[in-house]
Amino acid sequence: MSLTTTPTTRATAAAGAGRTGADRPGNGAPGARAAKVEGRRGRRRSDVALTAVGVCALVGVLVTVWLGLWVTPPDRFMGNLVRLLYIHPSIAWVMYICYGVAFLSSLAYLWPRTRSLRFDKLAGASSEVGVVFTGLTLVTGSIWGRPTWGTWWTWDPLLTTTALLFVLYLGYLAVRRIPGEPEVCAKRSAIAAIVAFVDVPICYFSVLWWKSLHQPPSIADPVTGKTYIHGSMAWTLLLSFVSFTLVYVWLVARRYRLFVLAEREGDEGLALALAERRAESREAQA
Amino acid sequence: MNGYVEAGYVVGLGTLAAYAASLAVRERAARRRVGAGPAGTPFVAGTSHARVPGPDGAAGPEPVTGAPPDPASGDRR
Amino acid sequence: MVPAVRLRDAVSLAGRFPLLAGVTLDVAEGEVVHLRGPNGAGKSSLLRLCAGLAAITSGTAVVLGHDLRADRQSLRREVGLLGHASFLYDDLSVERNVVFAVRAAHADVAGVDDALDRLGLVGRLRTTLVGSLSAGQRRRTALAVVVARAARLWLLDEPHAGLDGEGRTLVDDLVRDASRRGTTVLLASHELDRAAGLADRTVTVVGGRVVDGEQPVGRPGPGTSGVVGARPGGLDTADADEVGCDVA
Amino acid sequence: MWRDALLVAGKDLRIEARSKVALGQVVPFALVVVLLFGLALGPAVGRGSVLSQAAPGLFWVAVLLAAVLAVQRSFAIEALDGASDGLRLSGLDPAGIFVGKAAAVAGQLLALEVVLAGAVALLYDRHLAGGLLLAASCVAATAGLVAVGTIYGVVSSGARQRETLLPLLFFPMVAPILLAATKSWDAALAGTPGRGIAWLDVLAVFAVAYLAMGTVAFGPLLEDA
Repeated sequence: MSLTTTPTTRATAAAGAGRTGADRPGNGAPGARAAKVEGRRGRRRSDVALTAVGVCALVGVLVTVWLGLWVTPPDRFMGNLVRLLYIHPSIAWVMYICYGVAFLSSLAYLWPRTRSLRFDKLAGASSEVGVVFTGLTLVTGSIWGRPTWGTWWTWDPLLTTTALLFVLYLGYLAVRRIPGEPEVCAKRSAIAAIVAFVDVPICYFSVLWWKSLHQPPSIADPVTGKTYIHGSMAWTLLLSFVSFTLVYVWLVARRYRLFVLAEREGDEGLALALAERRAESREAQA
Repeated sequence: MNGYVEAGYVVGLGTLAAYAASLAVRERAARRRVGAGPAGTPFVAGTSHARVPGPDGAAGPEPVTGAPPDPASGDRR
Repeated sequence: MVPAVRLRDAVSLAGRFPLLAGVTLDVAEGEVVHLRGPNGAGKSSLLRLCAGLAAITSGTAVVLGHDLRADRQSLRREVGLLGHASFLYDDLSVERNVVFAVRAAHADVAGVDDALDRLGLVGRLRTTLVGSLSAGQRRRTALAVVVARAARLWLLDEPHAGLDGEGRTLVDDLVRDASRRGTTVLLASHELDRAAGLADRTVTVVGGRVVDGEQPVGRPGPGTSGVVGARPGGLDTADADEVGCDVA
Repeated sequence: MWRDALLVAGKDLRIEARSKVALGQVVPFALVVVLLFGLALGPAVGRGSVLSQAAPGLFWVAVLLAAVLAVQRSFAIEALDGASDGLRLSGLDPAGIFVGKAAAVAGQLLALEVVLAGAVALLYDRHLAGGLLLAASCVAATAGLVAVGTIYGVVSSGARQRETLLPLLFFPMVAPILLAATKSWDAALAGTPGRGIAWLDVLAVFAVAYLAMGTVAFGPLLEDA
């Protein structure tokens, strides 16, 4: 019935746990040095790649800002407010990537064949970045909504669901902080991520019905603004999507590295504690 | 323009910049802590999993009933 | 023959602290083993590992034929753990507590009465809420659970603690009876003389490892299969299996 | 699994019968909440007043608040005197534990809903029409609530700050339940039960999804706690 009672699942899980250490450089006793050197070189290469992504992201965002604020013309209907639409949809888009990645990597962690703490770290990094982007989606949307709709907030299905997403994933981040052994925490968080993710469509459709059953949607969806866009505006929007996606990649990679460092710190602590404990017993034996 | 647009850009990009900066700060602090540990402790005794060295740095676990996962064959994923 | 407990370099962690730092231990079926060692040596953790509660991080552990790396759950019905905490519900009566534990283990409820009698939990005490019991009575109730569950492996953590003179003798008798029926007993205790008198063998645990007495008496070295250690009045394991599930 | 579920539910309900925490604390708490809403939105009563209009929503908010307490209590039982290990040590099927604990909480919540519905009808002056739809949505909503509550109950039982973590996890998750149950009650009370059926479906889908998820996920979560 449950995952635990199926021996095969557990067996593979154990085997999986046995290999989780392998994603760190220098794991395993023999040839540790060689692996370490190789790992260091690998890290340098990934450092370069990361810096490149960072630079691209920064340049992309700056160009987007330049195009968005100064080059593109004001919109026929929205006037200057259209300029907010060069950042708001792309931030919302990144938010979806964040949660999508977090969900998929949680699944990958739970799937015995792909079980690896890498996926747990990826899920953690992606969801934390996701919470930041969700907050920004809400804030930028609200700032756009105030002059457009005349209100900071409306109980639009998309907005309501986004707000719920924000608190749902704050809860998920809290679950991630429950102390415990890495594998235990990873499994718990992965389950929590999936439980939360399933709630999102249910939320969305409930709120959609809630609205439609009561009043016809009186306000246009913020995204409909795109229909009127052409020329330089379209290019700016496209650039914005690309560069914010790069920002996402860069942020997640940095956050991921932070997880790796924390893990390494924990490992060093454990190695010390283990050595101390063994010294204790060796003394007693002697 | 009209204040709203500027506010949106400042809040949006400012928050991202602040978040990126906080990541950088945390990473530096974490590196310092890790570096402060025993110099370059390889994670041999690392969390364990694969092979915790025996009492005298010798033999790992000896196979008992049902072969334990062989650390050597553990794929480097 | 598969030994009741077979640990090889078993490491068990609590967060990032190694409770067990590589335990190697063999316990033959029907053996009574006394675990000794200073506070924080890992005796309780060793018992928790054998009960399938603590996870094993590296090494191997096979208890009652269950590989703990693969499955810790199915083992739990077959062991009785007397821990520092009593695992009892304060708002249930003594009898209800024992009945629940026995039902949960899919054991026969018929043994409950005898177990309660044996531990001196008679008359009004049976219907008393565990929350209003004294520490000693609570301990006795927890012991009654272990007895009534008809476990194949008893893991007793300081079983004498908090009991009166009569209770201590009772514990000794219970352990002897159980061992006569072929139950394997691991017993962590600071009462060295008392425990040594009960046990076939004393194992010393220090720093999360077994430093002395890994092998059953009369067995040469690790990995060698042999017969149950010589013990006065020891039953053949085949017999033990048949009798082992009944409570006097 | 069903046998174990029955055992666990019986144990939990027996403990409740002895300790009377739900009866003596959770139900009074929910009544206090209903009174507080009256103070905040009153004092006008009668048809068309804010209280009467909002009665379904206020009822379900009170139920949600009480549900968190009930779930917390359900896991506090297990944490007493190291008994959380006891649950694992017992050898019970985790799916059975999930169903049993959820059923016990559901039983208590349903009883609470009956009392609370009476209080709302009385204090907010709202006639309880469409009894069948009311009852059906109560059952479906409660099933969803306890499913999510029990999943997150065991998740947060591993945390030291479980009292604060559980509400944070629980309330956003059950937002659809609040919405659907309120709308369904709205429809029933307004005498148009036809509109409530769709909401009943939402409640049922939610309940089925999370009961299924809990049965599968409870084992791994319990092991890790």
